[in-house]
Amino acid sequence: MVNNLNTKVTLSGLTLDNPVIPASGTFGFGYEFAELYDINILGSFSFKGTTREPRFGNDLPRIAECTSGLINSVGLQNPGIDKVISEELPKMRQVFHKPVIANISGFSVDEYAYSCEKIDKEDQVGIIEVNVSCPNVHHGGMSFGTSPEAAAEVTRAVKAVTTKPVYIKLSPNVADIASIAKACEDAGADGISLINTLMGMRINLKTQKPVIANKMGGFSGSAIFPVAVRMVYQVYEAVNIPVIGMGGVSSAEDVIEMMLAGATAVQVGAANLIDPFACKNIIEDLPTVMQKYGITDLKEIIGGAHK
Amino acid sequence: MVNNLNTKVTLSGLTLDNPVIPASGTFGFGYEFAELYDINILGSFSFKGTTREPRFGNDLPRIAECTSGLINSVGLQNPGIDKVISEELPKMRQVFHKPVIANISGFSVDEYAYSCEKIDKEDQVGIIEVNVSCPNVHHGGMSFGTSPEAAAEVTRAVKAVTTKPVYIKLSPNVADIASIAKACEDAGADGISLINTLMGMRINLKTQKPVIANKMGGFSGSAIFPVAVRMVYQVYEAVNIPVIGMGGVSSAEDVIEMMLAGATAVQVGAANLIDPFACKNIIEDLPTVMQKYGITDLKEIIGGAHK
Amino acid sequence: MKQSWFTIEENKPLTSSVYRMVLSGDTSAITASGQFVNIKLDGFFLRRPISVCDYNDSTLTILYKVVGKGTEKMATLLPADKLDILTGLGNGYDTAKSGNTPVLIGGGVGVPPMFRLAKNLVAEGKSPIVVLGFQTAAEVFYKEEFEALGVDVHIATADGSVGVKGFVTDVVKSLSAYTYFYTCGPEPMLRALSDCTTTSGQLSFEERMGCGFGACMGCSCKTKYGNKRICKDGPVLEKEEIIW
Amino acid sequence: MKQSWFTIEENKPLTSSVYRMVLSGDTSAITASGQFVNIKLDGFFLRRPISVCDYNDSTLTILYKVVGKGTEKMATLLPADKLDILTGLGNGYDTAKSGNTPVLIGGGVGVPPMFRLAKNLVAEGKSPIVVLGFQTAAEVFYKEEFEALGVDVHIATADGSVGVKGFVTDVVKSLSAYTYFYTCGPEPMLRALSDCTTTSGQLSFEERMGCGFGACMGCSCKTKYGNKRICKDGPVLEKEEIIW
Ligand SMILES: Cc1cc2nc3c(=O)[nH]c(=O)nc-3n(C[C@H](O)[C@H](O)[C@H](O)COP(=O)(O)OP(=O)(O)OC[C@H]3O[C@@H](n4cnc5c(N)ncnc54)[C@H](O)[C@@H]3O)c2cc1C
Ligand SMILES: Cc1cc2nc3c(=O)[nH]c(=O)nc-3n(C[C@H](O)[C@H](O)[C@H](O)COP(=O)(O)OP(=O)(O)OC[C@H]3O[C@@H](n4cnc5c(N)ncnc54)[C@H](O)[C@@H]3O)c2cc1C
Ligand SMILES: Cc1cc2nc3c(=O)[nH]c(=O)nc-3n(C[C@H](O)[C@H](O)[C@H](O)COP(=O)(O)O)c2cc1C
Ligand SMILES: Cc1cc2nc3c(=O)[nH]c(=O)nc-3n(C[C@H](O)[C@H](O)[C@H](O)COP(=O)(O)O)c2cc1C
Ligand code: FES
Ligand code: FES
Repeated sequence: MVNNLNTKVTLSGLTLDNPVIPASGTFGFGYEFAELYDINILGSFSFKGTTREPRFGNDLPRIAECTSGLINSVGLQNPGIDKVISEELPKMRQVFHKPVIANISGFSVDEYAYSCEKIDKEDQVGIIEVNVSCPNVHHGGMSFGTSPEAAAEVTRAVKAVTTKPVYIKLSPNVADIASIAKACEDAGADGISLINTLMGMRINLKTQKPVIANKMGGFSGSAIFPVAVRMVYQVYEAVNIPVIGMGGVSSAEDVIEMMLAGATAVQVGAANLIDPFACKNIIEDLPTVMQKYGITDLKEIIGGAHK
Repeated sequence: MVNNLNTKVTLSGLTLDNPVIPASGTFGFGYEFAELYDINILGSFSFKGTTREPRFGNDLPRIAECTSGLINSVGLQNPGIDKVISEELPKMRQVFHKPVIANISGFSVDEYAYSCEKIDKEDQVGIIEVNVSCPNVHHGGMSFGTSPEAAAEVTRAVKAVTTKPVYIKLSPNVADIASIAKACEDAGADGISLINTLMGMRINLKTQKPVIANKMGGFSGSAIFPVAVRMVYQVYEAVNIPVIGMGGVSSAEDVIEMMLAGATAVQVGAANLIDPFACKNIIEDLPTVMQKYGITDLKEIIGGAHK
Repeated sequence: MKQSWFTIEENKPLTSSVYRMVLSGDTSAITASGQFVNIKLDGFFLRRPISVCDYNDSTLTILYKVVGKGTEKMATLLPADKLDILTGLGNGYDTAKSGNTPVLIGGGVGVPPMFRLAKNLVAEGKSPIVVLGFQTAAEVFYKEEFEALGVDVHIATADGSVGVKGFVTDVVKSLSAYTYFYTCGPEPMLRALSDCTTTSGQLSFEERMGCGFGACMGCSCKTKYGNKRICKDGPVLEKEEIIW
Repeated sequence: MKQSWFTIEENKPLTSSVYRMVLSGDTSAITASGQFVNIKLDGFFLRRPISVCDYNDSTLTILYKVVGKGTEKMATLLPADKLDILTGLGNGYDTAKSGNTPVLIGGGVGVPPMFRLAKNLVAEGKSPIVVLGFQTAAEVFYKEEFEALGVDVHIATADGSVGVKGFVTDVVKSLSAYTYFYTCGPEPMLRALSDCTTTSGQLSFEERMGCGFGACMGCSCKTKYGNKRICKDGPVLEKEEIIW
């Protein structure tokens, strides 16, 4: 009877077998996980945030444990767009045969445009996900994602040089997420991904210093789920483009809750780190949970909580 | 040997036996808890958010469970400033004999000033804590706490009509908490309390509707601790007035972590709801935990993580 | 109210989804039938409120239905496991108003508090009539236990597989005379009973709770006698004060 | 790498703060000494990385020191309790480079991985020399177990209460000859060893980890041979590649 269930969803013309997508930075370029299971069962995956230049990232320690979550300050460690294209994508292609989501970061508008233009030419890229949570080095270091204007500027610059759907990935560290999403939509974004990590900090009582070398970092994991659901709900009301929801998702129930809030697809981040089979388990549980709640076609519940 | 430990801290001239303070909205006017233990062991407590008019608050359900936290949308249910003064405070005085923190809310600048002026005359009030997380009905409903100007305006209006120390309690649903705290300090605030709840939402999979009648609500509990520590740290760097830290505190270790981040005193909210003895346990554990980490005088660790 | 640790003595299914749990511990804070306890479960932030079904000096009996993750977890607990429980919560039923032949109506998981109430009324020398409503025969529980108290027990099932086919209201309407009513169950049932009963009575409500002991205002509702917290001023309200 | 459930067979203190836990389960992913496992504990988000001390087809032995909430929790676990563990993590020590008489140096909780390494070297017909460093006599563990392998065991204690008074480096400097070195312990010790050893060697590092299997870049460090993840490309690094 599970046969009649439809888990397919469509993001800007791209149909995914299911809405489950490992989130950028928690799934590398896929091949670590491909040793564990056939990752082609995934809807897609968002690869490690890539920048124009290679980056080592921040000093160690980069990880702090929290109640129901963790803080990371990896600092966008990646080999740079050229090596991603020449070395990582070929390795990825060996193990993943579906369109992938290219996660691109930058520290200036030009840098975003440069990397996106390059990645746009890669056949396997289905969607370009532009992470605007990075500090804008030309404007006092406030993140692009905290101002509607800056987020829109990045969107326009990227759209001007690309042909593929562009999703802007928003930071939750803002007062009015809807206005930022709307600004991106108006600037031509094809979709919105949210949320990135909340800014957080832990202090080591023994050393009396922040646990993370960089002091603050990005807080994610199940703890942030209610904030993520709320923001997905608000953005769904504000825009007419698809939303990819994420933040604390760790079960098939969470996927459904995100979709009811308004997500067309759902990313899973921190959960992959503590359970490498998290996405596989979620995908396998989905049919049972759909049946439990009387859902036969997943795409029909998108935004269901707004009715 | 526990005898040599000093847990006293001072907030704007008011010396507390210890830094542990139940947070507004989770301790009523104290007498429910006074049935359980002698609440005079507390540093102080912040009473239920009080408004000019009596308020029933929001529709039911008002509570949703989250991983390591809860969402509440009580909606500032309170009998109004006059009845708080005529009925609640006399009852409170029977069971609590130390200076108390008066938590005041409002929906316009006038309303804040009105209530604060009245409560300022009450002998037992040691500090007035002004909750600026409420929507500003005169300005499209955005919370006073999301703009430095609006928060400063409330601060000035309250300071003009009061004689007691005024602490502004900030909302965490902002991009730049430091600038808001600074604006309050510049407007004359004597201290800053933070954080109030994060905006969150849960959806009931059975009904496909938000769990909370009001859709969104305030998310708090251990899950939000890393966000709170980060904001206390940022505000401590931005201002020269004392900070009362809160958000997810549930143990003596958490109290110390908040103080290292920069808090002079620490409030405990959601933890009281699931463990009515939470504050008592924290106070009793403090000496042991201080010894474990080699702390003899609590006030000396305030802001210790900034060194 | 008291916070203390209880030890599970028994945790067994009565039907496919309703379990009885017997716990030993300090029950001294429990003062009336219709009160509830609030149970902390590992891995869940909020406690779970469950009515007192019965108690004596050192044991507490609760009946619970598995409806979500928390009650699912409860069903996996084993004898000797320990639980942190707040006891003595809520006002409970007032038996002083019952008259000689009150009718006690429990629907589904509203049945448990009726048990101790019936026991108390019998002990007071009264002759309660008990009406229990379920969906179907397989879901019936505690019929024998009520009968063992020597009270008159009527069962209503929606599908008629046992007892009267229909609702508890059908049974109540058919009763020739009763002096008062007490009830607990789903809100639509409470409302229907409020409408069809010919006497005054007490109704027990459920609400999502933050604290369960009056501190958070998470469960406040409006009544004709002012705002009431279901957890502290309730869960039992008088028919006359309820605003539907 | 494998994820599977292990059952605790034994969990006993060796000193006031160091415990040995023996677990039964699927150890097939473990391929070398110096690898580690990553343990999920109820109530904690991140797993806890612990070195493999020893293993056979169906059992795994770990030694851990109680230093925080997670290891405190581990110390309370009982035989028959089950743990979700990722096994076969990290590169482990390469015994091919050892020569005939390598010296193995373990400091504190760096001692455990030396045990399986010594066992493997002995099985390969080599004659490892073992140097174990502790603060004081009361903290010494596994001395007899190493001796039972038939290897030469030297102990150094900071206070001289047993063995040589001083550090493991003092012992190493006094050794007449060794062909290679392997070590695990606190970073200052590793650095001192890197400086005072006269041969090449392999050093095992600790770092705070997000995943433990190479996915998150939470543990990356720079080496002369490029960026390496302590969890996947380590925890064992060659003396020559380390940037101190
Ligand atoms: C005063 C009172 C007495 C009760 N007595 C009984 C009883 O004797 N037997 C019994 O089986 N059930 C009883 N209930 C209902 C019981 O509390 C819920 O079934 C239980 O909390 C569900 O928890 P869950 O984790 O399985 O469900 P979930 O839906 O996963 O719970 C999510 C959250 O919602 C709350 N919640 C869900 N349903 C209810 C509900 N009906 N009432 C209040 N909160 C709810 C939970 O406590 C939790 O905080 C009573 C409720 C109240 C308020
Ligand atoms: C590869 C590797 C092998 C290890 N082998 C052993 C061993 O065999 N025996 C042993 O006793 N210890 C070993 N450790 C150290 C062990 O992981 C920590 O002592 C343990 O994680 C502390 O957990 P806690 O909850 O008690 O401490 P807390 O301080 O409460 O932990 C908080 C967080 O910090 C992390 N953390 C704290 N200390 C360390 C540390 N030294 N290294 C890495 N993460 C840390 C924890 O994992 C957790 O995420 C090893 C560490 C690594 C990286
Ligand atoms: C270790 C780690 C690294 C991350 N790296 C990136 C990144 O490179 N680019 C990006 O857009 N988001 C990055 N994120 C954010 C996640 O993609 C995701 O938005 C966030 O963690 C919330 O989801 P979660 O709660 O499921 O983890 C990272 C998160 C983690 C935990
Ligand atoms: C049920 C509930 C009611 C609250 N009511 C108020 C209030 O009236 N005024 C106020 O300033 N904050 C109120 N708060 C916020 C708390 O005082 C506190 O700032 C917040 O919950 C974060 O702390 P916590 O994580 O320890 O709960 C309320 C919180 C809860 C859970
Ligand atoms: S649940 Fe807190 S007042 Fe009723
Ligand atoms: S801990 Fe994740 S890559 Fe090493």
